[in-house]
Parts: sequence; structure tokens; C-alpha cells
Amino acid sequence: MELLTELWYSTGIYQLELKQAAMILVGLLLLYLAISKKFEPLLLVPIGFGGILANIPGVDIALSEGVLAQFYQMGLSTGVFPLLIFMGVGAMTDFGPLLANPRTLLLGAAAQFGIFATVLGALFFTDLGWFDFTLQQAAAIGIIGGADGPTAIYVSGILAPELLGPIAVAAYSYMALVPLIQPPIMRMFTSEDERRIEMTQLRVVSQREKIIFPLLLLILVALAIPSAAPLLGMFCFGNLMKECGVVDRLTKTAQNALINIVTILLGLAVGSRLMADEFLVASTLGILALGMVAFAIGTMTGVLMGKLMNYLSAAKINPLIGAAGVSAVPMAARVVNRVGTEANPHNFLLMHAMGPNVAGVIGSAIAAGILIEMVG
Amino acid sequence: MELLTELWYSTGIYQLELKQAAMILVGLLLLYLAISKKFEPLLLVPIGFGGILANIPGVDIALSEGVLAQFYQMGLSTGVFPLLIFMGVGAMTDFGPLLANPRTLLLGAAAQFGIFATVLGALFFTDLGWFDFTLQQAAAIGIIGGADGPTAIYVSGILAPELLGPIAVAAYSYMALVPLIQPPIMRMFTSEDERRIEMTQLRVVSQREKIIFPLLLLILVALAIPSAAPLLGMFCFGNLMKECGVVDRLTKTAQNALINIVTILLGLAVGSRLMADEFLVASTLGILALGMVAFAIGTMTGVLMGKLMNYLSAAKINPLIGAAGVSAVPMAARVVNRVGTEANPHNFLLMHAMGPNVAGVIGSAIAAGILIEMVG
Amino acid sequence: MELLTELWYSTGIYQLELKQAAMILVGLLLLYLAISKKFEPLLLVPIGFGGILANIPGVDIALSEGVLAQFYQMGLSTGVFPLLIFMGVGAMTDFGPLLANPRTLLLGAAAQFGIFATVLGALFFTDLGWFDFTLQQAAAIGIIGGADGPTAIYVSGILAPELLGPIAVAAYSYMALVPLIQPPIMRMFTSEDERRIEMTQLRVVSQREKIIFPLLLLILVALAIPSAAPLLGMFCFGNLMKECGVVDRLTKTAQNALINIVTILLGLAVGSRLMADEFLVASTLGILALGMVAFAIGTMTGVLMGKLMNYLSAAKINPLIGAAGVSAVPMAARVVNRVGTEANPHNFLLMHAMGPNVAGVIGSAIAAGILIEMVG
Amino acid sequence: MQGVNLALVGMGVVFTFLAALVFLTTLMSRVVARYPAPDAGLETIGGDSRPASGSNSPEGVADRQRLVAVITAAIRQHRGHR
Amino acid sequence: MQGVNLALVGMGVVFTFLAALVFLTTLMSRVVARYPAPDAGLETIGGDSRPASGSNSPEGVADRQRLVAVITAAIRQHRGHR
Amino acid sequence: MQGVNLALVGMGVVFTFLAALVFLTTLMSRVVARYPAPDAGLETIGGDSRPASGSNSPEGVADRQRLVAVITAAIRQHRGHR
Ligand code: NA
Ligand code: NA
Ligand code: NA
Repeated sequence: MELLTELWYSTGIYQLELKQAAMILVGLLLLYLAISKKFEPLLLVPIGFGGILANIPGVDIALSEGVLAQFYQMGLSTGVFPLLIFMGVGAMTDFGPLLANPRTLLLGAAAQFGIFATVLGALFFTDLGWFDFTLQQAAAIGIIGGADGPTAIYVSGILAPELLGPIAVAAYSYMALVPLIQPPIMRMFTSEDERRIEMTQLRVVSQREKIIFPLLLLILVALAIPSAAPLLGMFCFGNLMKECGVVDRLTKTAQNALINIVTILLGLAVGSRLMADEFLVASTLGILALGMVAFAIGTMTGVLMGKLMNYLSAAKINPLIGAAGVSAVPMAARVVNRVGTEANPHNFLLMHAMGPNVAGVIGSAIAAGILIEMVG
Repeated sequence: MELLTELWYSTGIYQLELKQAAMILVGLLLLYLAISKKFEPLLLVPIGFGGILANIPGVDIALSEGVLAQFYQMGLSTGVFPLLIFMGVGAMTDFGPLLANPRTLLLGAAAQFGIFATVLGALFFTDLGWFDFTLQQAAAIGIIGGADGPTAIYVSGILAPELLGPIAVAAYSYMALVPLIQPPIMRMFTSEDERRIEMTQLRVVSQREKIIFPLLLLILVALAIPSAAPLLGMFCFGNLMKECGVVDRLTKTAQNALINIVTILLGLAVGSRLMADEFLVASTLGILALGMVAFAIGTMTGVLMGKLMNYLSAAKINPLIGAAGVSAVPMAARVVNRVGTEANPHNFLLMHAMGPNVAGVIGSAIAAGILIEMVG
Repeated sequence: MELLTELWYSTGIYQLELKQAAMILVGLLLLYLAISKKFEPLLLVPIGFGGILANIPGVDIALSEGVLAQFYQMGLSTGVFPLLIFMGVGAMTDFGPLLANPRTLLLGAAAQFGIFATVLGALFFTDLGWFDFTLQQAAAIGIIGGADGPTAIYVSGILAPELLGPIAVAAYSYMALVPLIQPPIMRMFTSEDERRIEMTQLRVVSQREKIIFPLLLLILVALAIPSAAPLLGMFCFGNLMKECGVVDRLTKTAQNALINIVTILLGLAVGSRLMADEFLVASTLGILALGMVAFAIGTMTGVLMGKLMNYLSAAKINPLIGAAGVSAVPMAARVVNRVGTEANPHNFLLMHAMGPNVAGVIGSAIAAGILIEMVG
Repeated sequence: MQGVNLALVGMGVVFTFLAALVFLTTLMSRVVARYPAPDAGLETIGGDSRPASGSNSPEGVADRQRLVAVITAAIRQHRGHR
Repeated sequence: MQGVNLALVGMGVVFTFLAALVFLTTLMSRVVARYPAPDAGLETIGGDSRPASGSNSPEGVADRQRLVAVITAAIRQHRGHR
Repeated sequence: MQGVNLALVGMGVVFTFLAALVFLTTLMSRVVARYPAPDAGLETIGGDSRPASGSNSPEGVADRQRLVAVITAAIRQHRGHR
């Protein structure tokens, strides 16, 4: 009898707290969005599932010696997982369109204003007394506006590990929402005529340029902003492996087995930060709200920069491609293409938008370096 | 001269103890069984080879900073390796046949009686003074009857790491021996008429059922037996990745590169526990004997449950499929099919046996959770 | 204003020391050799890139908690990475030609004289006061003459981790230079007539011989030189997986995903040892010079042994194949074939050279074991 | 004694759990059947609907089918010509 | 105040960095164009020249091209015969 | 002095070891030849019998051979038609 009582005390249903039940529902919601709505499923399936595991009462999965806690210790608190993913992303990135039209790098710079505006917003909310974000936390929240998952996870792992869960969820959710968030803003800040602008075809880019570019970028980062070097270094390494053409077997592994293994482990480890005690706090709402603002502002400043460049430059530039500067590769570039085709069926902006799109990855890694340098 | 003497002292032949030589022969025997007799070669080749390495005198391979000792520390004493393998197995499991006929889950429950009977047997042997097993050790030995390698390794890693070597060897050897162990027992407890029973074809199962099932199972485990959640959680995660259809690149890696890498490392790490001092003890004989008994009893209770269900149910059930409830996927299901075809050439039981077969995986993970909860 | 000054102090250009700039150029040079000249690109691309990352001022990438430092701690200071690579190399090695003509093993023995001569050379330089190498360091330098990357890295990780960077760079660079270093030496020590010798076709080798050979080798190593057992054990394990034919999925992973992942991580970790303070020292020049001598002497003794065997044996042996005994698989065997074809267009020595070539791998692992045993 | 308790409670829990799972699974299947998916084309048969390995992406499958069709045609032609 | 500084300096650095990168990239492309590679056959178009996955080894590519050629021919024949 | 010892002993051990391996390997090959395997169909030639990469399963090989045969036939046809 006593044994049965003890058994009953050991069940999850006896130990379950309301907030844990709520977080299990949040995990299921993330899985629903990932599977039915195709919200960044590669990340949100592991994150959502990890979130459920992290909130099972009576067993340590996300704490102490639990398996998700071990994944977290192994790869997130060390920064290894996001850096390896960045290497894999580098090995899948084509800088061709960017090299064909290097000025589009400036669009990737402009769109990072979303990051810094959000940092200001978070500090402003703290001044108002609505939330209580430290400077480190505000910086980590701002990086959501970089629209780049591994960068956001890397930065918040350094500056504000206690917010890693909500920041990662916000980053990947809003990236998935790019097709909903961006178009209204893009239309608001451009005229029909601007959206109709056709751009001239991109020039041919040689393999040697593609090989030299990641090295050039690496050296420039090393000389200017060393704190961005881990992120951009691994990114350039992946890209160099891809472009140099002599280590194809390593490239294939970096693009497949390695990035997939790390994605599974990273997703589960991020999920382990969705523990009720950490996630169900007021600041999560603030993070979700600020993240949305960051995306919106980045889109806006990217488009405005596109307008300015179109105004100043001899060659026509469709300002829509500025919206791709937030990164969210390749979703944002596809959105640009779609909005462009709506205005002018002969408009194929996809390749033109890929330049600012990958420039946005560089831009947000630079912004990450500055934030780590100045507030870390 | 002195140098040559020292050199002679450093050779393996000078330092070799008889029991190490014996264990090297055991390792060679395991390799012979794996390679020539096809005994679970994916596990027994690494385990056997690791066993040889672990018994080389004069060099630390399985101890202190040796490479196998590092694999052991990394993945077995933490539980990470068996859990990742379980994830991969989940990603290769099809719950379709089970969903088409959910009652077969009960066959997977009945066959777990082998586990608990063996725990009793181990404690009885201890009472008799033949062996000296603690309650923890008895529980770890019992789980051999679960006929599921990762579960056995996971449980004995928690409850009785000092027995991990013999338990893993027994588990995989008997799984390989399923085609020899099971048929006589299956024939003993069924009549020719029962073995001839043909079963109606399984209904169509929708993808949505296959997606929801692992989540349903996870939630039920979380509410009822949290201590089984690490094992079944990783299993359900792997299965959800496979069935959800939106993360195919992760599924493929979980089914291939990841599970293969972990299998190699886990096999070598298990082999490191075949050190002479740990393996060549009387209790190993007890473990081998009890493991055999566990398989036999599980087969018997599975078949008897099949008879009972056939008696009670409207739809005919061939009791043979109860034998697949021990798990040993997919070997036990194939054995069922073969024995069924012998009795009736028109009998195709393979798909019908896959239901209890995967149910046995769930059943033994639940049993593992209870054992960890009650004696851990 | 103060902020801008601080920012300026944080730039790489402000903090860059001359020697770091020099090492970044060394890294670029290695990348140039790897990419344009195809110098062992699979290793030298990661090593060169890692070398650049390790010399970026103002950020810890190769030190303390930096990502490359973590890779180093994880896999090089533990010996795990070179051993896993050796396993993968084993899984790609075919002992068929060696088994068809086992006497060629002696050529793989003779070529290891380069190792020991170089150890003597390093100690001699120390006696002269030119350098200051300890016995451990001399042994680690000598192993460059083994012409086998993982062996060199494994040994220097144990005996002289402070020299790991230059030793690995020398080992891989000279392996790449085999087509330049070896032919003049081969021609110098052979007559035109000897180079013209055609060898009889190799006999058929059964699969059973191929399965038994790695086990035979393992047992012999275990009995004779246990300190070589970690290296040769992992090598034989990989080879057994390949030849036994029952674990093909593990073999494929060991040959692809696993070895590629480890190669990337090992290359970056080796690169982390190219920090200016460690690399830009006089001893590096000594290591580069001695490494070259080691290759040359090994080639010479291999060829001389070939002449001796040709003189003593009934069956004709082309002494050129002795040069393949240094290992540098498969480059050295190809060089032998090319030099042989120059002398006699009907001469196809490739398969005959593969025997001594893989024998050289065994020979240098044995030599490594002796060095670890005697000076470790 | 401890062992007997363990065995009884253990088997009890295993059975209860799997019986509950039978019930919930049956219920789930009925609910799913009542509310059919918008895209009913995805229904699959009791056996495994997708191979455990190999590319499962729609394009991959289509590619493979096309390749098979082409090769089948080539074989047929080849045989016809002999 | 701290935040405003951070935002101003941050955006300043991001812009300066990427502007420098525009300049250096343009310069690099010009230099590369001036000194053409010995094997100019490797020039590729602005889009991605090689598929992100799949074997990129020269033999692999050649094999694939040959395969595609063969299959195209087979298809054409096949259609012609119908 | 220490170095000379090391070199002498080292080369001695390397040679002794590999000479022993020559002896044992030769012996092993003879024993294997005397007791032929039950399934002698597995004999392979001195060179590598299986490609280092790629699927080695019998079906895989058969598939590949069939594919090659088909493609060869298609090529021959294709050339014949031109
Ligand atoms: Na960005
Ligand atoms: Na079971
Ligand atoms: Na060698």
C-alpha cells in the first residue's frame, strides 16, 4: 500500500505544476507551427520537442546530469554548436551575387539598424519600469533583429544565457514569419513605380574571386573587429572549403552530416532552456514584442537605404532588395522576389536580393562582435 | 643489455596474465560469432574488438586516459550514447502496424514478464547463496529480458555500471540467438491449429496518426512514469522527425551518420568493460544464465497472452505474434513469420508481428523506468 | 570620444604584433599551397585557416575558452582525433597487395630508419648547441620521417605537445612534396637496369586472409609492443570493419562522415598550435630541416633494402618499390609507379608498391610505439 | 519480498500503461478519422510508407521515378532492337 | 545614454566596415580581372556555379553530364519511337 | 649515447616485428589455403575487391551493374542513330 502511494507520488501527474503543463502546451504549439505551418522546422521541431522534455516533472532531463543539460553544457555554454552551424552555413553560401554587385553590402549594413533600435527600445522599457533588462540582456535581445539564428544563440549564450530560450524561439519564429511581417512594410515605404524597377543581369564572377573573398573578409574582420572573428571566421572557413574545390569531401560533410548532427543537438539544447521557471516570466513577452519590432525596423531601414542608393546611383536599384538585408536567408530574398513579381511580372529579383541577403549575415555578425566587445 | 631486459619487461608477452589471454580469446569468439554467424554484427564487432583492446597488458586503453576509457566516460557513464541510439532507432521505426491494431500493445506488455521474473530469479540465487547480487544488480540483469540493447545498456549504466560488460554481451548475444531460443518455446505453448490462424489484413493508417502517436506516447510517459521519459522521449523524438516529413535531412542523418558514429563509439566503450578483472567473475555466468531465462520467459508469456487475446477477442489472433513482444526488432518478428509459415504456407504474419515487436520496445522502456524509479 | 579611443584600442590593427602578422601570412601561404598546389589540401586547408584564426589579436580563439582551444582539448590533448582518423584510414586500406607478397613488409621496416636517424640528428644538433631538443622532442621530430600524419600528431601530442604545430605542418608538407623529394634519391641509388625490372603479377588473395590479417597484426602488437596498440588497434579495427563485410553501414560512416568531421576538427585544432609565440622560434627551422632529412633517409634505406632483397631473392624485385616504404599513402606508391614507367613503359609497379606502402604505415606505428615506450 | 513487490508493481504498471495507451491510441485514431486532413492525398498504408533511407524529398522521388521511367524505356528499346 | 552611444557607435562601425568591404571587394575583383587565371575555363556565372550538395569532383561532374546526355538522348529516342 | 641505443634498439625491434609478421602472415595464408572456405565464391583478386566508398551491398552492386549495362546500351544506340 505504502509502495503504491510512493508510486503515485512518483508519477508526473502528481508532480506536474500548472506552469509546466503550460510549457508543454507551448512545446506542442511550436511543433504544430513547425510541422503544419512549416515554421523553420529544422530548428523548431527539436526546440519544441526539447521544450516538452525540459518540462517533464520528476526527472532531470534539462537539469543537472540530464541528457539535454549535457548537450547544453557541451555546445551552448561553450559556443561550439552555433559556430559549427555557422561553418556549415558558410559551406552552403554562395557569395556570387554579392561579388557581382558589392554595393549591396551597404543594404546589409542598413538593415542592422533594427538591432540597435531594439537595444534602445529594451533600455527604454527598462527606464519606463516595464521590464528590468540589463545592458547585456538588451544587447542579446537586439540581436534577434539580426534575423540569424546561430548569431542570436551565440550572442545570447555569451551576454545573457538566462534569456537564451526566449531569444532563440523569437529569432526562429520571426524568421519563419518573414513572409507575413515584411511585405506590408515593404509596400508602405516604396511606391509602385519603385517596386516595378527591373535590374540588369549580374555579371559573371570568377572562381578566384569566390576563393579570395572569404579570406579578404576574414583579414578585414581580424584587423577591425576581432570579437566578431569566431563567428565570421568559422563562416569564412566553411565558405572557403566550398569554393576552393580541393576539399569536396569535407565540404559535403560540413553541409550534411555535421550540420545536421549539430542542428539536432543544438535544437534539443535550446529546448532545454524552455523550462517553465525560466520561460514563463514577464520578460519573455517583452522579448517577443521587441523581437518583432527589430524585424520591422530592420526591414524598413533596409528598404529606405535601397531608395537612397537608387536615388544616388546611375544603375537602377529596386529598393525592395533592401528588405533582404535583414538576412533570414533565403526566405527574405524569396519574399523580395514575390513582392517584386506582384508589381511587375517581368521582375526577377531573387538573385539581386541574394547579395543583400548574405550581406545581412555579415552585417549582423559584425554587429554581434561590437555588442560583445562593448557590453560583454 | 639492461635496455634489452627492460624492453623484454615492456612486452605484452611478458606482462600477459592468463585471464587476459582468456579474455582476448573471448573477444575473438565474439568476433567469430559476429562475422561468421552474423550475431548482431553491428554491435558485436565493435564490442568484441574493444574487448581485445581492453585486455592488452602494459598499456592503458580501457583505463585512466586510454581512448576506450574516454569513450566510456563520454557516452556510457553519462547515458548519452544509448539515448542517441534510441533516437536513431525511433527514426527507423514504423508504428503503422501497431496503429492499425493497437491491442497488440498488450502483447508487448506481457512479454516484459521475463524482465521481472529474472529480477526475482537473481534475488533467489542470492538468497540461495550462489551469487551475491544487490537489488540494483538484479534489476539491471532483468532488463536483459527486454531484448533491447540500448535500454539494457542505459539501465545498467545507471543501476550497475560494474556489470555493464556482461549485461551488454548477454543482451546482444541472446538477441542474435532469438531464432534458436524462441521457436521451441513458441511450439511448446501453441497447438498446430493456433499456429495456422490467418489474420485479416491491417487497415490503412494515416500520416496524421503516425505524427500524433509519438506525441501521445510522450505525454502519457511524462504524466505516468517520468523516469522512462529520457529513453522514450528520445525514441519518440526520432520517430516524430521521421513521420513529420518536414525535417528529412535531420531524419536521414539520425538514421545514418549519427547512429553509425555512436554505434562505433558505444560498441568500443562497451568492449572496454570486458576487462578480465571485471568480466571473469562468477557473476558473469549467473548473468548469462539468467539472461537466457529472461528471454525464454518473455517469449512464453507473450505467447500465452496471445492465446488469451485470441480466446477473448472476436477477430482471430495468431498467438505466435505474442513472441514478438519481447522486442529484438526485427528478428523476433521474422521468427514469428517463419514459424507461422511452417504451420500454414499461406500465413504471412510479418506485419502483424511488427505491432507487438515495437510494442515490446515501449514495454521494456517502461519497465526500465519503473526499475530505475523503484531501486535507483 | 573616450568611447572611440577605447574602440580603437579594441581593433585588431591596433593590437596586432609583427609576429602575428607574419603567422597570418604563414597561414595564407599554407592555404595557397593547399589550394593552388594541391598540397594535402584535406589537412592543410583546415590547418592553414586555423593558423590564421589562432593569430588574430584581441580575441581568444586558440587560447583559454576559444573554440579552437576547445577542439584541441577535446581531441588532441586526449589523442582521440588522430586515433579516429587512423580508424578511418584503416577502413580505407586494402592489405591485398601486401598479403599477396608479405616479404614487402620488410621494405616498410627499412624505410623507418629515417625516423631513428632523425632522432639521432636532432640530438646531435643539440650536442652541437645549435638547438636545444630534449630526448622526447627529438623522438617526436623523428616521427615526421614516418610520413604518416595521424601517427606524427599522436606521438607529438604525447611526447612534445609544444612542438605539435611545426611537426604537423612539416609532416603534411613533406608528404605533399613526396613527388619532388623522392625521385632524385630513388634514381641516385638504383641503376637503370634495376628500375626496369618488371615484377610478376600478384596472386589472388582470399577474403578470409583479409579478415584474419588485421586480427593477426593486433595480437602480435599486443604481445610484442603494447604501446603501439592504441594506434595499430584502431587501424586494425577500421580495416576489420571494412573486410568482414557484415558492418558495411559502419564502414561507410567511418570512411566518410566520421573521418571527415574529425579531419575538420583536427585540422583546426592543429592550426591552433600555430600561435606566433609557439611557432616563430628557432626550433621550427630545425624541425623543418630535420623532417626533410628524415624523408630523404627513409627513401634511401627503403630503396637499399629493395636492392638487397632483389639480390637475395629468387623472384625479381624492383628496388624502386622500397621507396614506398616510407608510407605517405598513396602518393609514394604513385611516385614509384611513375619513376618505374619512365625507365620501362611496360612497368606497372603501382600494385607492387602498395604493399610496402601500407607496410610503412605499420612500420611507423611500431616505431612510434617504441619511442613512446622508451622515452615517454 | 522486496523482489516480489517489485515484480508485482512492475508488471502492474507496465500493463496499466500499455492498456491506457491502447485506449488513447484507439481514441486518437477515431478522432483523426472523424476530422480528415485538408490534403487527404497523404494517406499511407499500414506498412512503411517511406523507405528508411534515401532521399524522401518530393523532388528526389519524382527524379527517381523519372529516371526509372527513362531507363525502363531504354531497356525496352534495347531489347526491341536486338 | 549608454544605449544611445552603443547604437551610434554600433551603426557607425557596421557601416564603416561594410563600406570598407565594398571598396576592398571591388578592388580585389579588378585585380583578379587584370591577372587572369592560367586556366580560364573555370569562370562561373553570378549564380551558384556548383550545386550545394552532391559530388563536385571533376569526374563526378563529368559523369553526371554524360549521364544526363545519355538520358536526354534516350528520352528523345523514346519519344521519337512512339 | 642514449640516442644511439634508441636507434639501434628501435630499428632492431621494427625489423624483428615485421619479420615476425612476414612469417606469421605467410603461415596464415597457407593455413587458409589448406582449409578452403565453405563458400569459395568470395575469393577476390590482389587489388581491392570492393570500392572504398559507395554501397557494397549485393543489391547495390547488381543495381549499379544493371544501370551501367542499360546506359552502355543507350549510348551504343544513340551513336548508332546519329
Ligand atoms: Na542579419
Ligand atoms: Na522489449
Ligand atoms: Na611510415
